[in-house]
Amino acid sequence: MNAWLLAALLLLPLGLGPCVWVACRGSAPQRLAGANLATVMTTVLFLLLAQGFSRSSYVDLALVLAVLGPAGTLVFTRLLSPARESRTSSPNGGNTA
Amino acid sequence: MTAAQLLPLAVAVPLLGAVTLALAGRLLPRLGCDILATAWASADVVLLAGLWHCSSRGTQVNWVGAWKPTGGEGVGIVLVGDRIGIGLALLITVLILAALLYAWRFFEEPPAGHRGTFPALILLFEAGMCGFALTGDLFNAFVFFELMGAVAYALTGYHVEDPRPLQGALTFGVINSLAAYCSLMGIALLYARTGELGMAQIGRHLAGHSADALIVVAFVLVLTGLLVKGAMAPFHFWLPDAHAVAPTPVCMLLSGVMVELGVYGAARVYWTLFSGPGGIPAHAMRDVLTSTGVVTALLGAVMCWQQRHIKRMLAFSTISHVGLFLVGISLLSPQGVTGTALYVAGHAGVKAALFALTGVLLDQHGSVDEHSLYGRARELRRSAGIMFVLGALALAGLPPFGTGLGKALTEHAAGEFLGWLPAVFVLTSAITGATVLRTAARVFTGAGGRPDATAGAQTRGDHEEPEVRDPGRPVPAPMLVVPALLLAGSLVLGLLPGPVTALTRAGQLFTSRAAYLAAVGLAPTNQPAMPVVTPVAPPVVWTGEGIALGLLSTILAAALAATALWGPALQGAAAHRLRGLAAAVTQRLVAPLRSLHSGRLGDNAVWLATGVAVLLVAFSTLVQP
Amino acid sequence: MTVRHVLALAMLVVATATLLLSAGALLVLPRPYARLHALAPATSLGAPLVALALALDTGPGRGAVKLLVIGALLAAGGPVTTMAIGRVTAATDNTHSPEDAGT
Amino acid sequence: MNLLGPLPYLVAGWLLLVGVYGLVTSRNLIHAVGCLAVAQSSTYVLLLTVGFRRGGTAPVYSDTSPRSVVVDPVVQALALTDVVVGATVTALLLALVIQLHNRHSTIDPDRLNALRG
Amino acid sequence: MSRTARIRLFWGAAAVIAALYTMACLRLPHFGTAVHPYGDRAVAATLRQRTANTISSINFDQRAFDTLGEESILFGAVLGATALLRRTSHDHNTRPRPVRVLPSTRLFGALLLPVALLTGIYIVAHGQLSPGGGFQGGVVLATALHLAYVAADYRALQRIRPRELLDQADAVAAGAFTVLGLAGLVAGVAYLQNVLPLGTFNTLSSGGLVPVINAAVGIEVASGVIVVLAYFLDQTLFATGPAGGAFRKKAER
Amino acid sequence: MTGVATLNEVLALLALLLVAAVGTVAVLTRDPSRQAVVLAVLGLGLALLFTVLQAPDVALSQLGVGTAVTPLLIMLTVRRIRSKEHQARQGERDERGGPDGTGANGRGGGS
Repeated sequence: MNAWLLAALLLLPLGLGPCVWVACRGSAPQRLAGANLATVMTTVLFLLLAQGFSRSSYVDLALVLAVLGPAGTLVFTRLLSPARESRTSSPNGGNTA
Repeated sequence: MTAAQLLPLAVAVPLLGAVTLALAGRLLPRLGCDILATAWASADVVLLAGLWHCSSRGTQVNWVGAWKPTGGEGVGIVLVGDRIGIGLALLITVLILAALLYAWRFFEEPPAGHRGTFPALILLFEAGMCGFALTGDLFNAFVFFELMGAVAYALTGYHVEDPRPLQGALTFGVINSLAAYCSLMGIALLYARTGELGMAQIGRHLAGHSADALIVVAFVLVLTGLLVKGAMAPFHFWLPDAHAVAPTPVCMLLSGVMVELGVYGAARVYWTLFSGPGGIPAHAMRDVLTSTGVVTALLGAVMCWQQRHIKRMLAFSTISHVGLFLVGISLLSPQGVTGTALYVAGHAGVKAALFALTGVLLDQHGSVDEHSLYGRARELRRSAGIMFVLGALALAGLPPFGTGLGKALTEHAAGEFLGWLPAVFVLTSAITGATVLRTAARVFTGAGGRPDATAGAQTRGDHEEPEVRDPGRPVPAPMLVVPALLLAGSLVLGLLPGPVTALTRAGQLFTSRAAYLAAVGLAPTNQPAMPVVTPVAPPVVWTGEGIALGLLSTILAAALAATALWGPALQGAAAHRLRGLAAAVTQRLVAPLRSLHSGRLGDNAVWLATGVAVLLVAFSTLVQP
Repeated sequence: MTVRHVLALAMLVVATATLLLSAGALLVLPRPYARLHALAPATSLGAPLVALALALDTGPGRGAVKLLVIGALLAAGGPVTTMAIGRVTAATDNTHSPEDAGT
Repeated sequence: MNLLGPLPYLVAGWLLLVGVYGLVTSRNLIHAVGCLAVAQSSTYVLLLTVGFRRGGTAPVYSDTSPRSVVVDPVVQALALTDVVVGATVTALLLALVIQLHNRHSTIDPDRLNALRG
Repeated sequence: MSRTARIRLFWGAAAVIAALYTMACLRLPHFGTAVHPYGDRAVAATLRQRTANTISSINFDQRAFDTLGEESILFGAVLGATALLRRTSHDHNTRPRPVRVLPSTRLFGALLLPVALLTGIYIVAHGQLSPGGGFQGGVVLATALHLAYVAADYRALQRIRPRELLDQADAVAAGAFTVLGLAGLVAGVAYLQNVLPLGTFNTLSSGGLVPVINAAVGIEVASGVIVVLAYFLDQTLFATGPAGGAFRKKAER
Repeated sequence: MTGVATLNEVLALLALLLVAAVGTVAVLTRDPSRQAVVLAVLGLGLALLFTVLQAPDVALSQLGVGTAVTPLLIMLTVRRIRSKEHQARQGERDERGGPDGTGANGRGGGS
């Protein structure tokens, strides 16, 4: 039997499932916590699948997600935060170049 | 270098043109961009005209990338240039050239530093349509379908100052994309069954199975995308919303040829994939699509009559005519195809000319509303007015216009299938012609009583954003020359015997599955590479019957228009009773029909689903496994 | 089966347990802000440990380096994203009614 | 042995219908564009499940023998094209939504009624 | 049509579609079938073309015409965004204000940016060998650049984003694909024929025309996505047009 | 090898169910910014499914498009529309929230 695939089999429903559940409930910022952990779980799953299928080239998927995942989350946090960049700026917005 | 090798250039030349325009847009002035775009479009016209000439020697086949199959099994994409396909591509390029010429100095405000954007998009549109017309691969057809779709959404919403084009473009985009995804589902199902993507290869593989639920579902799904593009009821709701609001040159292309490509695609897919054993039986295809076409034609005509927004009126007239084209195709006879091909070509010229003339009205008076323009365009009656009337008569099927000849030929073929079908042709072309005639009379001469400005359709055509903001200027020459040339082209099509002869043979080739399979190298080995198509009976250009029916629909159109103009003023008890009857019919039948055209995205989507369901039920009951 | 592989397997078991614990905590913890704490074990311990286990299993080479880079990225990204999410949660929950404090 | 039966294909159909349901009931054009993306994901799922081969692996031979059992690469190429198409259509439609809101100040499709009848 | 009527009609249609689609699915080959004639032929052709990644071979060689259409769609989307999100005289600009970003985010973004760029280039360059290729790598490259926006602010992104150049690069790369196709015609063979030497299997230079087209696609996708995102970012962060309401006549210039 | 093949199919089953569920939730989530998060998760699920179906190339582009570009575009659009609505001081839109039922439109709308 293949320990890596077994771990993936365990993590897909029991690890990713709760993250998806949280990502589907509550306000957008609250969902982000679930989505973020889902990204991490998926990265791990990609790694496990690559090893389980003995295809080292699948590791590229994990690499790309490890790069894109945090970037995506940060973009979300930036765009969900109360408007500060447009004209309706907060009082403490500076004006330096 | 053979002609077949040049087939991919029909796509590559406009693509290259789009790239150069996108690049040159920041360097060249407006005029330079216009000249460059016209040059590229002309190059493609010349190329396609050459290919059309060569296609008289037989179907041109090109395996892109030289991935020629061995033993009928290959991995590449094939381009098939038979006469219908190349002819359609030629029509596309000619209309593109016309639209680009018409649009010379048309837009006041190109995006800063991107002066070439509009012509570049038009050229991309051309590439998509030509690719769709020429490809012999199902997935490749989807790709070009999406290319023309995506570009068309952007072009429709080009006037970002006005919310209506944006709304129309959005509905257009969502519904057509959804339909395209339905088609792709169908393609995937066919791939699962046959393991092939080439149209001819799929058709050959289907012969090994019986027609079952899978075939029906796959066929309907593939057909959905094409019929939505072809605006068949009940898939037509997006069309008036999009065509009424797009910039005029884009309207010319959308109504002139893009919608017709949907019908062409449906015909191509049916004949190549499903007309053989294991496909969809001819009687099922004939019954379902003929009724769809008739319903669409009548509905389009009724809705057209109700409009006062001239562009929207022309859009409904397109729906009506496309319904007739579908009837012509679904007769499944070579004569039907020949007639329809000619009808499409003639209609493209006339409809593009009418849109172009509407653009002149918009340019001069800032309105496309029949009622508010009442009598205001008198000074244009010797130029635009005469052409508008000619266009209306051509739309009604007046001999010797190409539309008249196409209508006569299709009508004749339809009459051989069902005796009452020619009546539908006469009636719908009379109504659409009458509507345009009514408009022309009101707008250019102020005929009839002043229409009640508050009555009529919910969509008015005044308060349009003028496309060029220069109120005092005279009509630019291209805006009158282009419609004149288009109308002349339509006239020539009906007068010369050449196109009919060419299309008669083309129709035979198009409906011959064996000829298509042989052309792409899938003929059984013991047969000659190109089966000899039985000699064609010398084409009869104009028959007495055709001329009579053409004149009948024209007279009917004139009578209807006159009734609309002067009927309300008639005195007498009979006239009074008739008016009451007309009002009752409008109230009971037409008003609910019009309220269905709500322009809402959700309604559009639900009609799409309903249409798919109806087609599924119809075909599954007719196809007995 | 060499010692290396056994070690890799052991790390895999520990990592999987950590990840599952994190996921469970995400479900169980009631308040949105507290939920963020559930992310820490997964990103800081679980995920890098999996990468390490795989690297160990693969043996030295370019593949292992790539795996370690992924592990490092995950470990670094975790706290940063958690803090950013925390800030957004705080900002939006303060400016609006605390209606969803109990979800 | 057939573990899953027609389930994978049915999931694709489900996604398409759910996406259409979203479009039918949508009250917000951005949401509608999202639903269109869901509907499109059905095509990816159908294409790739159709091309799956039991026990197969990806036909990418940088780290495996050219003799290994592989799944169908053609559908993957098609799905790849489809993904690109989906992204571009989404971008174009969202651009239209932005401009529509600029001019119309609503993005409720049922309140856009400039085009009727 | 009322909302209730609409939804009822949908349920009716959906029931019919679902029933017939299910019947169709039962007639399909079962999931995981071993019969894939076209796939098998494509794999054989790929090995003959000495391209390790079959999907890249299909996309850029065997069915390159599809990809030509696909890249044209992308090009069209860029042009479409240029046209649709153009600045009209309605819009007046405001300057975006700098944003305070968490120091950890700033540091992480600065560190991740080069890694992401490298990853993107790696994915593009190995397109014909390992999973990935021009499209995937291009998207990673485009996203990588936007880390600058996340980590610092929009001005930082503007500084490192040569927008005019990218706009042209997009067009040039789209044109390059078309022209590479013409190379076959000029050489006297078919359009888009793979005329370059095929090289050694499983090396960076293998596959003839495949890596070249792949690189062109990578450039086009990366620059195209950046340009489209730039138009969206401009709309979001800069332009404040009319506050809505009925559309207005354009003011005289 | 049959063990791996069976495991592979079980994984495919799980991923398919995940995708179907998340896709449904994405449609039922009416608030666009919440939907964007769900769509990002749907992208992840699809990428996972594609990997299990042995299509790493498609999974890679799905990661790029589904988890990065599409949610970013949607969020930019949402942000644009919110800032305009904030400007116009229009609190008239009465959208209902997702399956959780909380109206959510004003959230994050302004400072």
